[in-house]
Amino acid sequence: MKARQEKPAVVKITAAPHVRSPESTARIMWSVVLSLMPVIVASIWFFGPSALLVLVASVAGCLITERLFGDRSDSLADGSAMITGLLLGLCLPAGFPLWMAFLGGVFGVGFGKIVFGGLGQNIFNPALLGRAFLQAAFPVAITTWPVRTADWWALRGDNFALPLMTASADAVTGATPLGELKFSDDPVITPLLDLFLGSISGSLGETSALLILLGGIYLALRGHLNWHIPVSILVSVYAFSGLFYWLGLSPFSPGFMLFSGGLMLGAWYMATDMVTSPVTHTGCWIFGVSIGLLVVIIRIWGGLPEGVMYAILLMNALVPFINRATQPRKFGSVRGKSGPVAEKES
Amino acid sequence: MNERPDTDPIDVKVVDPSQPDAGQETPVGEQVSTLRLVATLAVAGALAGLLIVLVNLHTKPIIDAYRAEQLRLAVYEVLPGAARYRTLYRVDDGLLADVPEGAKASDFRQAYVGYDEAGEMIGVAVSRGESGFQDIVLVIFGFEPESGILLGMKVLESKETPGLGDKIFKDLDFVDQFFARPQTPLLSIKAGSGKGLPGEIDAITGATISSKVVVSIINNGIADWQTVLQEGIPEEAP
Amino acid sequence: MNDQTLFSIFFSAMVVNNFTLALVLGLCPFMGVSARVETALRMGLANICVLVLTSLSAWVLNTYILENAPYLRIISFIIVVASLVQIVEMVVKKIAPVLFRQLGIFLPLMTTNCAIFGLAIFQTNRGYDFLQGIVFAIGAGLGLTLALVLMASIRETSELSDIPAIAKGTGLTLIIAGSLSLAFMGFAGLL
Amino acid sequence: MAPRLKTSDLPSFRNGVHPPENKDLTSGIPSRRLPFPDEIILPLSQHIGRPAEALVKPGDRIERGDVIAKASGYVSSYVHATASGTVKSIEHWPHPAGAMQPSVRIDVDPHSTQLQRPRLVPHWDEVPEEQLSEEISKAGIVGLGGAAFPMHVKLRPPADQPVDVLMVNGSECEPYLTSDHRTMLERPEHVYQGIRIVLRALGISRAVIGIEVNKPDAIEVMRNTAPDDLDIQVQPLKVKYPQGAEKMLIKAVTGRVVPSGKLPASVGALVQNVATTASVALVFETGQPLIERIITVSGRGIRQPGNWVIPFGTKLSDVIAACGGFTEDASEIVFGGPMMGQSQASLDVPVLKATGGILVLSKDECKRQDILPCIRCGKCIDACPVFLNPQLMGALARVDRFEEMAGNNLGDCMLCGCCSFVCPSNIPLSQLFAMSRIQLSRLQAA
Amino acid sequence: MRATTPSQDLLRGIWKENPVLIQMLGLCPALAVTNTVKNALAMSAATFFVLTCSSVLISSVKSLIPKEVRISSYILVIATFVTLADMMLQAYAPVQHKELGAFIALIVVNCMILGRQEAFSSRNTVYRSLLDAVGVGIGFTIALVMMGGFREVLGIGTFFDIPLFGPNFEPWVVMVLPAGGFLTLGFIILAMGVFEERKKARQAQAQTQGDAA
Repeated sequence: MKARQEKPAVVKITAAPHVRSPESTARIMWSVVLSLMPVIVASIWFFGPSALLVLVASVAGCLITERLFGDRSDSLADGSAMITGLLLGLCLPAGFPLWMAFLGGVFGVGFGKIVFGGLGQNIFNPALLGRAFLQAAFPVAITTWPVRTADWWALRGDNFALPLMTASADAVTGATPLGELKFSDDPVITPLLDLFLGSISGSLGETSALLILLGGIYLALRGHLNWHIPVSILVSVYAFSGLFYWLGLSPFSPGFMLFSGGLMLGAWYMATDMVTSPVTHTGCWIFGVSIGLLVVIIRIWGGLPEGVMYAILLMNALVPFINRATQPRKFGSVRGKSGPVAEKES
Repeated sequence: MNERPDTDPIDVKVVDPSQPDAGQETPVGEQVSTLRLVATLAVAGALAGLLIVLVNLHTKPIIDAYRAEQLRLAVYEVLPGAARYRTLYRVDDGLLADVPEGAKASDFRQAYVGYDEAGEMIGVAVSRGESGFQDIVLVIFGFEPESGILLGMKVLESKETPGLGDKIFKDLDFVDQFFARPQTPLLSIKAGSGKGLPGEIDAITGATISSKVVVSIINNGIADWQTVLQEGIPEEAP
Repeated sequence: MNDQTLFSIFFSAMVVNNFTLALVLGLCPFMGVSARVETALRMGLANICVLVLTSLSAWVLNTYILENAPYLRIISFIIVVASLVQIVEMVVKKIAPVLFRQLGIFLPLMTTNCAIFGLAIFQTNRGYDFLQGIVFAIGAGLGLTLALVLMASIRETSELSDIPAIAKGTGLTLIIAGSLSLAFMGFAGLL
Repeated sequence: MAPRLKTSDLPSFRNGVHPPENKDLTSGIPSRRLPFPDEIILPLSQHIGRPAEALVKPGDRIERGDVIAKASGYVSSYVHATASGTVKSIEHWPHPAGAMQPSVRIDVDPHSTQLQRPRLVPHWDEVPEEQLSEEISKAGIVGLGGAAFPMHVKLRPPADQPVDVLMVNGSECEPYLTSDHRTMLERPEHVYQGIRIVLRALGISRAVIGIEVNKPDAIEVMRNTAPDDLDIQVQPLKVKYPQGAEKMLIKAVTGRVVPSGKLPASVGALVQNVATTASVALVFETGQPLIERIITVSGRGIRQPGNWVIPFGTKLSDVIAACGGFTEDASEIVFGGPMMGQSQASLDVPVLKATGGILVLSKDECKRQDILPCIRCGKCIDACPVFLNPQLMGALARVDRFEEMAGNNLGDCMLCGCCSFVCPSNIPLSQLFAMSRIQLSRLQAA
Repeated sequence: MRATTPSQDLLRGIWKENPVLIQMLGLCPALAVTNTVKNALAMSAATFFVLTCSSVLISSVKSLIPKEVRISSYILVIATFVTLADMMLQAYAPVQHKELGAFIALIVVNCMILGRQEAFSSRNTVYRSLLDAVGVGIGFTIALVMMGGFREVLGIGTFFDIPLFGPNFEPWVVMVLPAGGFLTLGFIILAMGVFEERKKARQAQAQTQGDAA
């Protein structure tokens, strides 16, 4: 017999399983950031340096809040605060005062995430909550959509308004295609191709449906987003808006509905936030179809031109309930007998 | 005293008349007669009613006077140049100068006919409410029954978003558009996109719905009242 | 006089002007009884019953008794609400003792639930007729139930999270309520 | 090697995961016999059920194959000497399951030929069926798939649940492990003989061998050597973990769903591992009880991975030494497969009957990141082969709400590790569930 | 009952057992009408009036009320005073009355008031009940004015109608909306939580130091 071998220097004692899939939360988050890059570049291409400034401000708001109040000292490394910042920035108009964008980030991460216990524990999508706060707080500034100007370098509005102060209204503004069709008595209908490619006014991320679609499909292929959600949202928006259009109740054609406003960004990037969407596939379908219906209702009959944000937030609130209702039925459960019990009866 | 009191609201405000709490001084078993219970409540109720009626007697005239004053101010505001006005009641699509026997004034919709110094009729003011962005928007406006010319408008009640929808009464540029507009129906358009038509009202940026509601109230209100008014306004009692 | 359609009254009371999230009424049960979904649901349903009865009684009072004494409204309404709650309690106890035990102390608590009293006042101020009042009560009750159940399911989920010590309890509940209220603003302008 | 079969429209079960297989490290290496060590440690508890009762005392001379401990009840098993020598002591010794367990220490006689005592072998075809299971019990045969359930218990299904099909589990879904694979390649006749005996013991005639298609050569060998006199079907299966779990295998092959909390017999099926059936054949061929098996020694932390025939009781250190020792970056030693196996802290632990593999994983193979909070991605729900909600149960476990976990079917969890495997936040879900079960039983006992 | 001194009766409700911030009672008015300091003050004044009058009245006639009907009697008393407050406000402060709207009537269901009657006035002397009511009333006022101030400053840019930031101020409209009410109170409670935690940490530190010595 050979001499007894020494134990290796580091012997790990861990529980099974001893191998893990290469997937990691941080990796998922950072690939979302990566997939957003084309959209970000496009928004800067369309709206000039203002777009970059707004994005930087909202990202800074999120990152600083996360760093100061987050429960883990390395919580910036998981990339979730970065995503929140980017997504928030993408649903703001280019000429938005930077202090407001920063405030939105602080609110979204602080009240939307950290109060709930940080990563993975929030109920509402932090970026959308920040956006909803800004919409409620500064309704005029957030609906001031600058139009493209010839001079790429010019600022598209008053980005540098002093904190707490209002933006001086000297920007050249235009209505978004949705707002135009909804509130104008003599609307100009934006061609679908423009909506698809992004040569329209709107928030930074509302511009190019094509790029968002590409980023979303990339994520879906890599398994970093649940494709059930965007697909069910888009199908449901198309179906419901088609129905109402056909019934003559709505001025929006289904195609227009699909590619205008924040629907693409919302469906592919906001609603699919894993933390705030249901955990089961059945739940995801219910979630997606309901978002679609709410979007159509708010767009057609609501007081605001856009309803994606509210539709997603409302359904976020329902997610715990959906999760309760769509528990998987255990293997070999006898038909007719009760499946898993979500919570103990009080 | 040092510990934080129980913050659970349930514990603090349990109100259960059927289960008297054991800490009460009255020993259990000693039944109070039903008569006394009823008497206590009756006395308390009577005293309460008395007190309220007394105070009401005192405050009612003040409140009524204030209301009348508010209404008077509103009518004079939407009927510029009016010196006095009288109230008409709409009963079954006709107008009466007085409330029918046995009915209450508040059961009927009212129109206020305004007259100038010379006793000439200037126009009629009516109020109307419709659903706005948040809740009902109540507007009083004056117009000439024959021509349909809008004389003036005032928002009486609105819960529209502060800082945005509330501009329908706070933004004087918007309000001023509703004085002496020759053409009705009005049309709400996006500010700056006007084509020079006389009925155009520039909507408030960001509060398109609220602006549209005001316009809609006036258009519908004039349509609603014009025929009734054109039937004839009852003569003024001497 | 009020010429709103029944649907618009119903829908407005339920979501657009949700009693809890937009009018800030009925907060005591909202904060206190929203820890478990089952309880919240039962509380909501009990509320609907009492609201409908209140609406009915308030309409009767307004139309036949108080027409010349509006200044006695507050006192009569509160007496009506208090007695109603008492009666409902007794009826439930007699007919469905199981349900009574489940509702426990929540029934008597309804006396000081401002949503119920508020309903009577609003209905009077807006001049709803009999049918409008009932529809208003059902809408408001469903809205109340919706808010309660949403809050309860969110709180059940959050119970499993590492809520920071300072936010445990009321702080978090208020923030959730604020967020829900923000989300419900999306319904503004519907109708 | 035969080409891999097409995987589409192969039978399987819902959910499950695809861990990297890493079987090619050892699948082509024929099994060799490990030299007999100086010392053998035989724990009295190598199976599910009550520990065996020792029949020897220190100083006794024993031969290979002798009974050294007898079953102490119905659900218990015999233990045999796996090498000739002298009983040194009966004492507590490190056990692969963690705690110290009473074990028989045997000083192996370095001069012995290690032949077993000659023994009368009952002819399998002539003894009554009940005696077959009696013999199997006396040979100490337990399930070699990992659970080590005494085999004779399985051979006597309840009267109201007659078994109509024997499933032979050759799927070997755990990554790295190739011992079943090698058994099928090298000893197909033993596998079939064992099947024959088990079928007779059960009084039925139908058997299905399920083999994952990543072992095309095994499928081919089994098909080619299938005896004509038996109703045997070799069924290729989709490669998916945990294909080898009893309920998953039954679902895949027959479409029958074993009700929650019930045994496979309730749907008329009985599952045996290929290695177990092969060892049954030996009992009736040479009289050799269960004293050794093929064990895969693999992983990138060992210098010479391979398949070895190892007598039970051989200490881990001896196995490692025979395989060339550790590499520089060896970091974790696991008994069993990487998905459900148990890591070992001591090199003194002996190899047991159920030890199908010994893995020495390098740092890269068992790389783990820090545990992050759950992001409710739902991947664990998609992975769970018994359709539980690991996400919810994990959250409940974190706040010690064990009773609610029981309400969410904690009892149905097989601890297969699929949820832990897929979790992007590296939450040790199956470990939490195992711990919660212990906590729960304490609560219920209290 | 715990034995308390008169000063404790008075001070207790102001901070340590603040009805809104600590006990979470009377939240509806605290959230609904505190969009400006003026409204908050008007609401507090009306509540203060009702609370004090009811407490004094009930503690003085408590021996006359049989316990079976005590809740009904309290409600009757409170409703009476609320009606009085309603009518007086309408007569003498019509603008505030319109701003507060139905919430004046809703004082009657403010559980804080009924709670004080049940928990204190019905078992204590007139003098102590008065002190208690005044204390709780002041506590309520402080909480409401705090809310109102916070919301008015950010939401309108004024404090008690005095502009603070000049004409270019961008109001945070959300603060005067219901959502802002929830968030403001939530924020105040979080801030108090931070304060409380710090205090606790300091005490713990002092404790360990004391132990070490």
